[in-house]
Amino acid sequence: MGTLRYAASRLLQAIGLVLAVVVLNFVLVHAAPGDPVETIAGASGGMSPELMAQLRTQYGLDQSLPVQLGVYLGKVARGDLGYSYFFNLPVTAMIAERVPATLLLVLSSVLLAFFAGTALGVLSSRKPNGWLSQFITVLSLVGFAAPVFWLGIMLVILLASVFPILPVAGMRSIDSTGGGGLKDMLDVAHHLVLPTLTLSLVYLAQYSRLARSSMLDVLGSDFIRTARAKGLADRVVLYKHALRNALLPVVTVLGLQFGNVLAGAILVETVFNWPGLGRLAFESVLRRDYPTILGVLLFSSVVVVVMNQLTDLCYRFIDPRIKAS
Amino acid sequence: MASGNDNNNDALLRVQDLHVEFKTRRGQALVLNGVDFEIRAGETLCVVGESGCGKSMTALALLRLIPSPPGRIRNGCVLFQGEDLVQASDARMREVRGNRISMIFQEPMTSLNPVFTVGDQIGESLQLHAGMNAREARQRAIEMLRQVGIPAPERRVDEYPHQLSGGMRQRVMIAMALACRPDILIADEPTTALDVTVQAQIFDLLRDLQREKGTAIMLITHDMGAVAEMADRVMVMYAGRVIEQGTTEQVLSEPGHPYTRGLIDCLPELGSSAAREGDVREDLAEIAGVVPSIWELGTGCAFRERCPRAMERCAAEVPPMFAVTGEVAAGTPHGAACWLHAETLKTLEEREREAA
Amino acid sequence: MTFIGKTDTLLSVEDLKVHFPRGKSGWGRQPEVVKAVDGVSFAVRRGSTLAVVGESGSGKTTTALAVMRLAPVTSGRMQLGDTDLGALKGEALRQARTRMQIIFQDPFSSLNPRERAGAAVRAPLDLMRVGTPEERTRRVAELFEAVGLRPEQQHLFPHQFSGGQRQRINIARALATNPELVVCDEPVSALDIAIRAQILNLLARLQRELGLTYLFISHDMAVVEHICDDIAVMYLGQIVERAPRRSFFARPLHPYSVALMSAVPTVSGGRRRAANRIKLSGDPPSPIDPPKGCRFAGRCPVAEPACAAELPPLREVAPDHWVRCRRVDIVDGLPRTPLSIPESP
Amino acid sequence: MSKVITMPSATAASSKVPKIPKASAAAVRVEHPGTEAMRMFLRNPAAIAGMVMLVLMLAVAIAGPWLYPADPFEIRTAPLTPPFSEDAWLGSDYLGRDVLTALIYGGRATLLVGAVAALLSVVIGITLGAFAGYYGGKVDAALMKLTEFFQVLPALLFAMVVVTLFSPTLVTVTLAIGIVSWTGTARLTRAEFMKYRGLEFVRAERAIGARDARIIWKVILPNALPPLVVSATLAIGAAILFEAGLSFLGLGDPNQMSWGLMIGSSRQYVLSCWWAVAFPGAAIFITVLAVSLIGDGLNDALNPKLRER
Amino acid sequence: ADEPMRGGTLVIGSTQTPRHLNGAVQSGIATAMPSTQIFASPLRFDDKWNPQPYLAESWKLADDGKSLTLKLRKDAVFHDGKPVTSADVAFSVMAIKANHPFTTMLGPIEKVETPDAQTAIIRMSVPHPAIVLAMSPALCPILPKHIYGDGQDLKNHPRNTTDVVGSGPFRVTEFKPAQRIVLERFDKFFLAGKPYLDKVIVNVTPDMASLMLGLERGDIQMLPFATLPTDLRRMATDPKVSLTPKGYDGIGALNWLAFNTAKKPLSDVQVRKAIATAIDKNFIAKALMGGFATVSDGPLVAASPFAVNDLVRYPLDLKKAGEMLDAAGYKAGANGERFKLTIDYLPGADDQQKNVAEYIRGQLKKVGITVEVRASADFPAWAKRLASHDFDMSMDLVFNWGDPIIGVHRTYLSTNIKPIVWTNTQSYANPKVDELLNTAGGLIDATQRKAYYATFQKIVTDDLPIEFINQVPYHTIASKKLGNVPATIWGPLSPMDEVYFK
Ligand SMILES: Nc1ncnc2c1ncn2[C@@H]1O[C@H](COP(=O)(O)OP(=O)(O)OP(=O)(O)O)[C@@H](O)[C@H]1O
Ligand SMILES: Nc1ncnc2c1ncn2[C@@H]1O[C@H](COP(=O)(O)OP(=O)(O)OP(=O)(O)O)[C@@H](O)[C@H]1O
Ligand SMILES: [Mg+2]
Ligand SMILES: [Mg+2]
Ligand code: NI
Repeated sequence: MGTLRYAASRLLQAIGLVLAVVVLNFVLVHAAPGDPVETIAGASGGMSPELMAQLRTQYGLDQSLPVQLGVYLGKVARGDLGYSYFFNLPVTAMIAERVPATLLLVLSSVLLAFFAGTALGVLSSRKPNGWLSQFITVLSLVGFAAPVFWLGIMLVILLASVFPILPVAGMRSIDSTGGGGLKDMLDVAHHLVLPTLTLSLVYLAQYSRLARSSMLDVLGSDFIRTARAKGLADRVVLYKHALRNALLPVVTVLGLQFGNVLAGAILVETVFNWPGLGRLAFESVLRRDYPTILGVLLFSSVVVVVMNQLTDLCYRFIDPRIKAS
Repeated sequence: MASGNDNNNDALLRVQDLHVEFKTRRGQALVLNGVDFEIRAGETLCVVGESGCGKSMTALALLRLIPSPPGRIRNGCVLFQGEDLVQASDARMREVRGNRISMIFQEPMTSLNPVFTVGDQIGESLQLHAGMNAREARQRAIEMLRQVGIPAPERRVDEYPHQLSGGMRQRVMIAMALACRPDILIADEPTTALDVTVQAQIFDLLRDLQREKGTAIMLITHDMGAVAEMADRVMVMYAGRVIEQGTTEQVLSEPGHPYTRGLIDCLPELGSSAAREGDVREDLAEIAGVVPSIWELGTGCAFRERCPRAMERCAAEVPPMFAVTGEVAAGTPHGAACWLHAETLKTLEEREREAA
Repeated sequence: MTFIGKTDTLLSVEDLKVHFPRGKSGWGRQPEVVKAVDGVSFAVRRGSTLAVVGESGSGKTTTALAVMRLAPVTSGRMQLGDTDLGALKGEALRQARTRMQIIFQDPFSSLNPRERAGAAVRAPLDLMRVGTPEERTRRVAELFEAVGLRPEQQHLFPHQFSGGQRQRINIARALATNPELVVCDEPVSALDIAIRAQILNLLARLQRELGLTYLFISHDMAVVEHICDDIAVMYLGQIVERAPRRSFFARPLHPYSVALMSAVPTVSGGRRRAANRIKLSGDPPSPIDPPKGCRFAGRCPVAEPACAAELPPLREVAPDHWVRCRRVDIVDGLPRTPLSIPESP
Repeated sequence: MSKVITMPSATAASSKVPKIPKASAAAVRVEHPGTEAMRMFLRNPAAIAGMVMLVLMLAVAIAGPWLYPADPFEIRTAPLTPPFSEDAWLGSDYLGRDVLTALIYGGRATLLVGAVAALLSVVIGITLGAFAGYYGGKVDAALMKLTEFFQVLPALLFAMVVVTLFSPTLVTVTLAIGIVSWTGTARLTRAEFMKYRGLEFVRAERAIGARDARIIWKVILPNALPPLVVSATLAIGAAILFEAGLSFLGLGDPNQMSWGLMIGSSRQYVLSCWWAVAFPGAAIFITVLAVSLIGDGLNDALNPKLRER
Repeated sequence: ADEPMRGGTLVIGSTQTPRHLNGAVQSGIATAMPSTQIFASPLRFDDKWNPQPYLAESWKLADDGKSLTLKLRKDAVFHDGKPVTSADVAFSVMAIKANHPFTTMLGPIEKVETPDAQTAIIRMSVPHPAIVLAMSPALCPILPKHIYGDGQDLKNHPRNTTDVVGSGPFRVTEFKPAQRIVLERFDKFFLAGKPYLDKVIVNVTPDMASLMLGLERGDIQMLPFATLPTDLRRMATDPKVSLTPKGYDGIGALNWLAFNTAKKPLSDVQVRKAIATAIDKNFIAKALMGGFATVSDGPLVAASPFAVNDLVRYPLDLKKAGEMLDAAGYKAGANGERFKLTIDYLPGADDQQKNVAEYIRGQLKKVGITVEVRASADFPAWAKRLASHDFDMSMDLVFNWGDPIIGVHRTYLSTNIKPIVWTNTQSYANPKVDELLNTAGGLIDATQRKAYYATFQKIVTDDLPIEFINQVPYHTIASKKLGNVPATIWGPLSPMDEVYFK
């Protein structure tokens, strides 16, 4: 028994979950009114019915839905997400190209939110009525209430027109050749500042609040009293005994919310023209590029599932009680 | 280091006129209202009383662990070997905690940190107070676990609290509390959450350890049986005050306060059926009513509403501690805070016979 | 041994088993089963009190809940009067609830914090449509009086009562439909000593006056001795000893019962008693994977190798005195315990 | 209703009534927890501020069209009139539509979608969560799989797909938001129900013969409500933001003026008319802020732990 | 003026996302802009509709109009070094005929003869006057036969996106779909010394605002196809950039309101006329489009050689519109409403389409017609409605594409009523118009043709299957540092070999 078996069973469940997501989306996308071939025809400026029929055959759209689904699942199992109707490129390649940008944005935002948020929350829990606490309250209200895209636009206006110090669009300067040297990295980092700040604000607010209340909760528990009774210094009690316990809810939310962060990325990428998955998703939705939509949905679900598993792992690392069950 | 089990009268710890208040939305609540007592080296002092009477607060106040902001020690002093802990610096207080005076709590389930191994948690105090390194601390932790009767301590030392049963956790708590050989061990209802068979084990353990190390124990409980079994001296609390204290023998067999009397009488006693005729079941004696809330105390004796022998005077003035055996001073062998004694001090022996 | 059919028997339970599946089963793994109650039989005479004692986790509450049909019964037969409790379903079961009621341990969590005391006591009447609304109102007032509460207190919420008062409300609610059987699951363990006596007296009086039958669960031997007529001692999901009160308290037979009795601290016993106590080592084994033989064998001071090999049956060693221990002998027609409290009276 | 149970007489029982305790807590009149919570809430200035803001917003949205009948799509002034000018207080957008009018009318759609979608998500969430938490076992496992499924599904993306595929109208947008955002409430409800399911007063209800429906809706739900109310309040805020996000991406109902739509359609012109984006954004911000202030206040008021302080 | 200088990187901003880079199988400006840089064509045009040599040194349209002979230059090579020959031309022309959506463009071609490596003779079944214009860069990219002739489906040929090889002034070094296309100078380009630029980057972004920002900051130097009046107004005052409407004659983009003439009440021409009378095109052009757009009254853009001024016009007169509706039998009901209509619009071009649709809704309300603006979430949704003729009115944006045969006939021929967008989805049928168009399509003589088209224009504006609204105000915004900003009839859809940095 034990960890291996547990991991295997979790993996199977995760696969099942992703499979369900794929099937639902596939059915939904194909059951919806509207025909991808018409899109292609439209994008090419019109097309004869014969050509359209030919395209349908080519994309397998003339077959029954279950057959199409079967074919699709078969391909997915082989790591093939099909070809984009619009670009006629392998969806896998297109996603792969966009992933680094999105991961960069999302991870930097999440990490910033997590570390800064937790730190703020913990610090403020020492003085539950101090100014830091008040600040966090305000921050969390603003973070929750301001639409992320609006915040982004306002930042763009501010920084584009009023204080033009930070780039407001794209991931690299237009004439940059990429490449990955130090200069390129600095360039990307420079472009990353605004989107990351925007995207992380919501979560920063949330985590700091959560960390604070969870910290206060833990600080009121019996084992903290025990630690104090041992004569430990406040610092040790706070950072050694309380923090690890207080992190649990924060980590849980982190895992659960990863999907939301991805969604937020769609908006932020749109505002800041960040060449990531979110924009790809948005654009494929507008173009009814079904294979790409399905691919992105599949990919995001996989990411969320993986994140959840990682959270689970973290959880087991932080909380020994979990191993038992 | 305490000098052992000799019955010397020097107080190791003396508490004088301790007042603890809590700030609540309804105003200041005085949960300890002038508590005086002492703990002598090597003895076991039992504190009994109904729920909410301030037993835990008294214990926490000794270590200055009263949850604050809402609570604070308003006045009074806690003299530990002559040093007033109420005035001591935070750093000094940390030296005392877990080292000279340590404490174990009622809930073994929640009083251990779930994310550290028991070895770590025991070793922590050792590293802190005895200056041991991690390896030494671990060795010592294993030894402590063995001493408190945990089987296979080498294995258990690396386990987490949730892997242990309630009884074992309480033993771990005891091991942790005793690791630095404190002078005083405060045990706040250490067995309430445990089965009687396990409680018996814990009590045995405490007694054995006390015998070996001469640690003074302040045991909080509301089980009179436990008092009879464990205590050298007893202190009865009611609504934030000490209402009676004396040796176990004195308090249990000749209680000086009607409340103490009531507490003893309303206990169903084991072995009663042997004395009982047929199937006739006699009602137990009752103490009517409930403990008044802090807000309804008013003046006078807090017990007067429930007291079968209340007098006019009880409502007017708070009774001082009368020396049931004659002397009136702190640390008397047997004292009770009841006006009855003011009237009848001379005929005390008669009254006791009546009551019995 | 069968209790079914005995005329004065109100409740009889035979070979009751309650097994809880635990946790998620992995792929192709047998789900773990908590054998909370594993073959329990007893009977309660009409108008009497059967006390069930035992260590924490030994299955007392589960037994009580099973009898109340509030826990899933894995197997076994339960009969209330001439009704087969185990076979009841749906509406019939609901109706049968008028005949049996339960009082829980924790007076703080056993009342709905959002329901006024009066409404709580009235709820069973409303649910079972007993009498007319006016009659119900009157009945609630009577019940309040009977348990020693003032009628105007009907309008208060639970948090406005003390623990003892809440337990009185619980009792009033339990008595509302005039049940034959009242299951009391540690009704006084959460109460202060001073209040405990009040409630025990109340329960005794109600039994006397209304002819109630109690299944009384406790782990306080002194309380049990005070209140019960018969006693059953449970250990790890099984009854290890069952006897009339006098017989048991005069001479407990099972080593666990003896150890239990010796562990109870008493005011009169004091240190002397403590010094002579039988020391048990270790903790009870897990109900997930109970030992094959006598479940107490691992901690029993007088266990023999054979004890662990085979589960001893519950046998009648004296009239109505049943014990599940190989080592109890019968000498001169009297049972003799292998273990006794080494105390000279 | 089967057999009629006769009223037992309690007279026998009352023969020896013990002394009724006098010094009871009942003597101290403590109000109903609801009243107490209400008082707490009313004493919280932030919550009151939120309440005032929300009521104002609602009043404008409801009464606005009466007081100020106009077509928000109508071109009224020169395009890009800056704010604080005479014929357009808050300026006009790139078409010359009055921002203030759009703001007034847009609030209706935004608030309506927010409220209905939140209601939908809360109803779905509470129902599923309640069943999962109350029944446990297989029901729970199945429902939790479903919840997990919807949690894994990227909500915004999924809603985008749904809205595009089935044409963006207020109804589809509302449904889409409701469908993707119930999981949090469901989990919370489930946790609460699991907590209460094990409590003795729930067992007691079963013991006195209450049916499941009564226990779920009349006994547990009212008790579990405080955190759910808080989460429902927040759900309104979240739904408003969600709607705004969809509209911003151009996937809102184009025939229905909404704040998100204003931002989305004016976004291209933001460098020429910041006001057409800033004001609706601020309106969303204030509304959601109001809602979350109320949520915060409710949280403080309904949380017994905080109430003690 | 200045002598053109070599060097520099031109960044072009674009909101249009090309699917791939092969203009032979894909119409539309998104593909055409990069495609014309990559692929050379037989001919190119100046800003007066005059053909100019490009791959072909000379050309000759036979008098019967049934064959076009192209003489290719000898020194032209593809980016992979292989020479451009008549076989490539023949292959490309037939490939375009087979795959390009403009079926009328090369429809009459029967075959292409290649007597030698430099000569290609295009033979047609009927006289085809549009054939010369069809040799334009945007319409006739010459593909390397050795690459595309491998039998694979051209529409989905892998080389349409990766390693694209043509013979134009620039070659592809990077193609990131929906992000950017990087083109580098082709050193062996057949026009000596050209192109001047080292590099052209097409920066694709759906977000106009960020392109504008880039332009203001100088990150982007050229922004073709700009229409937003707000942007144009801002840029018009920016000293660093110049703004020109030139370069869009060939495309001939019209913004119009199409009626579904098969559906009541729009089948009644009086109703259509009444609606036209209720619409103020001047307001649209002046206010909605900031004065950057010009009003359009007929099916041909004003710049077209065949455009005439003698058209039926419908000046704004709300009262008259009401009377016309009364006369047509649509009296106002109790609430002032006569009937209800829907209006669709092409998504993604709000300034031309949605805004006008909303304006029309407002105007028609004034004459008692309640209009519901039906939004389509995306192009397919709209295309489906139009293709299935499930609409009352729709805004539409249609290009003339130079010759009427290519871009105009399709909208009016009754034979072209098809379930496809950008055909005669109005279901307009007038035998006279069919005849006029078919005849004009076979005439080589431009003057004769123009006469036929003149009659056609008059009839169509009288039958009013479509209410023409405005010419799309395409502008090229370019940095003042840029020389030779494309201004030919094909503007940005022609090779930028002459563009340079001052
Ligand atoms: N945080 C607090 N705020 C206000 N009053 C408090 C607080 N904590 C404790 N009290 C009050 O202090 C009094 C004494 O509490 P204490 O815990 O010492 O009682 P106890 O004798 O230990 O009771 P128990 O037997 O239940 O443990 C009680 O009346 C309680 O209501
Ligand atoms: N719903 C359940 N699911 C799984 N296990 C359960 C459940 N209810 C009880 N158990 C297990 O069954 C065993 C018996 O529990 P039960 O509550 O009956 O004991 P008890 O004798 O009443 O203990 P206590 O004295 O602590 O009240 C315990 O090990 C408990 O963990
Ligand atoms: Mg306490
Ligand atoms: Mg129990
Ligand atoms: Ni045995």
